[in-house]
Amino acid sequence: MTSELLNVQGLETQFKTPEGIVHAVNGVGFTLKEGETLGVVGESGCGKSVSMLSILKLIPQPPGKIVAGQAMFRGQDLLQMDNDEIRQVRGGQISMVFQDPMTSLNPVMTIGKQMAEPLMLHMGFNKVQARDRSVELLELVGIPRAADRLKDYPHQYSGGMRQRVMIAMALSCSPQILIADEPTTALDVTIQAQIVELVIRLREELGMAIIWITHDLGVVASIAHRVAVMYGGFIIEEASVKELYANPRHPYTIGLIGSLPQIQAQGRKRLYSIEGMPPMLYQKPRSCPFSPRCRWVTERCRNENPLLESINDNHKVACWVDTVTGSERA
Amino acid sequence: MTENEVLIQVDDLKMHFPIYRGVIRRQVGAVRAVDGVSFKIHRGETLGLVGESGCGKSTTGRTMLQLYQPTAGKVFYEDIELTALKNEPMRHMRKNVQMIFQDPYASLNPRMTIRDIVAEPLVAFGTASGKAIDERVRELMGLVKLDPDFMLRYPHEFSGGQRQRIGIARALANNPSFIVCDEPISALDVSIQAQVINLFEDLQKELDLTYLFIAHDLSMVRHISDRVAVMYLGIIVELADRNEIYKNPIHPYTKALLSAIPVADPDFYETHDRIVLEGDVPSPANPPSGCRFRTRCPIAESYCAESRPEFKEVSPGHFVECFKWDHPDNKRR
Amino acid sequence: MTNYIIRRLLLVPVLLIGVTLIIFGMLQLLGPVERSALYVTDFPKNEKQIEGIIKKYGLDEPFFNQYWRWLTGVEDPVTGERDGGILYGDFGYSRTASQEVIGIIQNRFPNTVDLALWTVFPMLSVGIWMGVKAAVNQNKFFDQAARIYSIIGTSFPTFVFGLLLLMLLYANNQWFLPGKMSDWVSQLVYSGEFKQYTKLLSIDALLNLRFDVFWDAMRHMIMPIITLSYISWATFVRVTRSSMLETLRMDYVTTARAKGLKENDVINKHARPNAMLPVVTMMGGSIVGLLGGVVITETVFNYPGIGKAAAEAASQLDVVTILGLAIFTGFILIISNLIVDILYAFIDPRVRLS
Amino acid sequence: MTEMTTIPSGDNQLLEETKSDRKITWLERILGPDNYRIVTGLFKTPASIIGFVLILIFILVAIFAPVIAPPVGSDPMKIPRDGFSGEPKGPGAEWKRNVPEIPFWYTPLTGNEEWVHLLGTAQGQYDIFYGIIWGTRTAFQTGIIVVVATVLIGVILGSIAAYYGGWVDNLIMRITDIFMTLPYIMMALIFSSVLTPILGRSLWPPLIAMITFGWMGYARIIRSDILSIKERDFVLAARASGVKNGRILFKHILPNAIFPTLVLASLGIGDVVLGFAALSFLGIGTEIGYADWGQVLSFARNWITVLNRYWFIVVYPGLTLTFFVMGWNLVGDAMRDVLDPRMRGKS
Repeated sequence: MTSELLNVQGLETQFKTPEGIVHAVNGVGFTLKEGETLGVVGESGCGKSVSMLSILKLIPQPPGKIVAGQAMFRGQDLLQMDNDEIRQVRGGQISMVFQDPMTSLNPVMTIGKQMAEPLMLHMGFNKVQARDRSVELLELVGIPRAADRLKDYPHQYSGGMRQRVMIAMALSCSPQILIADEPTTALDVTIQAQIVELVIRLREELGMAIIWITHDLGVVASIAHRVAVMYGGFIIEEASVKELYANPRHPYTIGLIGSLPQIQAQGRKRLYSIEGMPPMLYQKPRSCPFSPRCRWVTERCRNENPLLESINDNHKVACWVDTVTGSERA
Repeated sequence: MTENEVLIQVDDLKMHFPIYRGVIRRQVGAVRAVDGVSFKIHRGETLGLVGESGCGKSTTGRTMLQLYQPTAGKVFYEDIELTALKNEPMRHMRKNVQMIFQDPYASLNPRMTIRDIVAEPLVAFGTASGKAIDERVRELMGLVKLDPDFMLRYPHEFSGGQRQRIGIARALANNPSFIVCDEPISALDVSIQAQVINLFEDLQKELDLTYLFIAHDLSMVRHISDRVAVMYLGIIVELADRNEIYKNPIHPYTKALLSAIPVADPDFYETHDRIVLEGDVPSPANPPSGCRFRTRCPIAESYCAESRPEFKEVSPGHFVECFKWDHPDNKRR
Repeated sequence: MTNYIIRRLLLVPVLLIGVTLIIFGMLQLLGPVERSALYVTDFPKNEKQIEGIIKKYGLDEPFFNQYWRWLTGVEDPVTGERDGGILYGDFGYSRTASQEVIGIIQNRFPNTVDLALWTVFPMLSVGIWMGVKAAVNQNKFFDQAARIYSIIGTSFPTFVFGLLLLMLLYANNQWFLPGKMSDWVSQLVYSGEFKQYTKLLSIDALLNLRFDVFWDAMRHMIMPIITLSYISWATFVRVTRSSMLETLRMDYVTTARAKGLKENDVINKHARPNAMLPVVTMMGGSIVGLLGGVVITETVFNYPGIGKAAAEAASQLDVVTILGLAIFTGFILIISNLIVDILYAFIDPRVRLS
Repeated sequence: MTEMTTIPSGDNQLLEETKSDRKITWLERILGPDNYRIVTGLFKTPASIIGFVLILIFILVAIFAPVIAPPVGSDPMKIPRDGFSGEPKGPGAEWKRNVPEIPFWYTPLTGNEEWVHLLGTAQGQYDIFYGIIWGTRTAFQTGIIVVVATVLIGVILGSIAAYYGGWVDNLIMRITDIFMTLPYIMMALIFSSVLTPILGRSLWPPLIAMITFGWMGYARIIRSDILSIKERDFVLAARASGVKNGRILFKHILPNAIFPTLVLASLGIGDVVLGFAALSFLGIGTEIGYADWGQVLSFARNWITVLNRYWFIVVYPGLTLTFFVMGWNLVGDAMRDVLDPRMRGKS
């Protein structure tokens, strides 16, 4: 876990809607090291999926538009690449798994054909080689009778199985980065556990770096090395997983963790709750986007947006207030 | 209010939805969504009902309120048998038994104002009329912590969490004593879930409510419930006090389910191994013979396929449906 | 899928009975006297004779008796000859054309098929091509042009369009002609030296290697083909475009892009096959529209097909002929809808494998 | 979670703000969000605005027909004819017999003291200008009658099918399928030719025929909308609240289901007028000389070899009909975009 694989700086993405321009991502920056798993956590509409899709230029343009930023991957800026160049990266060096396994496979194409596509495209396999490799991959992700099942269509697979296929397909060209966009949200708890265990196992075997997008703080705790918390199109806190859960510093993170029921707790303790609701991003926030809901809020929070700053080696937070002491940061 | 007074009793409730197949749409079978569940709910308590999608938990709630015509079984409210009531008497019972729905976007009529939505149960029974309706609506909106001045607005002007509050206000209109909460928080964002859960708890204390709380999130259910029932493929496999079921789960499915819940604590995963169940849930149209769980059970034996185990009280208040509940195999894990 | 096909096949008799009931029901609005014309070649003026026919064929009997008789005809007790009975191909006698209705169908239907063949294939390929291209270039010039075309296309009445074509391409300079064939061709066709393999003039001309005949056939058909096509294109463009737009928003299209596929492959291999599914279901409807459309188009261009026969019979209130033609058209449509539905089942694996 | 102790207290007492500060207009309140989006969507594109303008012009022409073309004789719907000669006369030809009184706009606009055949005459000396102006009334009359009747039949049958389900639904939908199998124009043609000997030549045979074969689309739409609304949670919620069945149908299901049907129906007028004109073109329907666009156009059928000379019989009524239909289609196209299922639910 040494060298830096991906470095994203100042990413901004907007969407044009009938109601106005939605500023979905407003300056996101992070780095990803080799073999590392970064968890990206946030509620719906916080910009977590959009920022990761933007990196591969997969957001529909229009209505979406990447306004600013760079994403350095192996010395090249992904956002500056033309269509042909970015296509070489997609599915080859960086691949993705999506949220809903029921809709992310083509219903009128066999699993075998869909799996063969990236192999023939990026690895230069012929049909027979692609088929053999597909069987191996399906076996790797734990699909029984893999050779027979290549002829099947997606609707003949269960939800959990389809997500395994998606993972097998994403890993087929030995990518350096796997971006998983809420891959377990649509699945049941026991199936979710299967998928998480599978990804942990594959990570150890194949050594790729992972960006795992989710709204579930529990899933992230079990899989991530480092966690970035997003709110209102910004990363508002970033820390190693242990540090974050033991020592949350941003008022939003504190609230989010506090609002979860403690499964080990005795007796019934009232849940901590964050009042109000997430902002509608029709303007780019000029103040701290969390300030209307924050209990530590100061005058400064309402006028200036804090930047993500390090408070120790593995912890960054974007807040004007030191939530430990309750006083404003210098 | 006595602690042990039974408010709701469900006896061997079954709900089978017919499947029509073939050339002439003959009935070829049934989805056994609920296939014989029994439990009691005491006045003032919250019974949590958990399970994965398709296990029949929502169907159980809806069938209890006679929103579906049950295939078999009985449901009692106090000593009234709901399953025996005709349409009109059952409609009148709806003053006492109410429901809150999962999807706050789908459960409010988009063409009615909040006032009309909340007042609808009042109008249906003539509980209030004229000015009294407005007063009662204001009171209810205050109760769920919404600004009563918003009552002439339409549902789409509110957020998910607020809409869920409107749904709660509607359910409370006629002072019911029993409410089925059908996954009321699973469509909400994490930070909003806690707001709604706290509201449920406050209302229960204030209004002496009894809840059946249906959810797939075992940690939230444990937080709000007094007792928890775990469903799998149309049956209740285990039912116990909430601390008991967490500390001392007996059924292999409960164990796996508990172990599969993601815990927001990275240290937890250094000390705990997950029990990962193999395979998928079988189709409720064609459930396995004998024990429903045997196809995925790590300790299943051949005899598990032969007959269905008894739903047995293994210690006071702790019910389990498993042949091997005190078998050494089960204890080891 | 067997189940699906069997169910679909079982619908055929239901549709057949329904269609014949509707048409027979319309016939019943007329009095027995008018209906007696169904059974005789020379419509009698003698009242006694009419009464005899009404008695003989039970034209004043209850509805279902008559319906049954209409379907199966009456067997003459003496000669054993069957009179009437649409199930036996006897659609009655056409007063205005002075021949059996089945004869009209035999003469005219090949002409309509000839026209339809040359319309359907351009209609499908061009319409679908335009729709896909419009969706891929959403809101760009091609898309805007296609949408404007589709609005104008669906607004321009076929007969107005047809008359304008006649004005520009025929009345002005005789480039293209109304009717079916020139005199010299008709002499040739009926001379016996021209072999009628299919009875479709354009195809037979090609099979006989008579390209001059083929050119003559085309000169007569080109205006009706354009007229029938422009409106079908308009509908096909709209349906294909909106189906394609919907498909392009699907998750599996994003998946395909995330795999690194070329945009062309994303569209042609992933999006288009899925977008075609609703278009196939629409094909059944467009065949119905085509057969309805020929009534007007054939009339405008004086093209001797089955549609013109229907229009002529209708304007002279020749009910027998027109109902015969309606029944025949109904049969054709039921069969073609059946084919389209089965085709759909083969295309969509979710239906095929269930 | 050691820092939890420093959280300032304060609990669920706050009242939340509404979702956004966007102003909700009265129209949106009345129509509800979905329908409001449909209505406003209609006025957003230039195409649909052109459509509305076209429709408005035709409405004005229909209303002010007596001012634009003062009636001659007792029945204004009969096109005045200037003699009986077969040969059509071109635009601007002198008007000799049955000269109508001159309307106030005529002389100032044309500088002419005498009425002429503004757009020429058709065979039999029927004045084309009169046919077009008064034909606008025929168009609206037929359009409205057929649309109202087909919608009524469709909505009644579709609702019954959706509400009762089971064999009732099956029966009604199979009947719909059967009617759908038959080509519309051909069947309307056939049925009106059967009705003509019974009812005589008038508007009614084609109207009844078009109603008989025109209701199926509405029945299908309203049925599927009701079925999808019926499954929505708020209907179940109303039942769980103890609301009676009748109120559920009329307060919850129908208001949410019927709007798309009504909107589409109002735009069906264009298609109906097109169909009616086609029937008159084929010689079915009103008596010769009735003010009706299809009727005027049908005169052209006898002159196809010399249409280059008598172009005005085709061009004027043809373009009028085209613009009329296009007006409704432009609005309808915008409507289809707004009603498109993939747009639904997005606010």
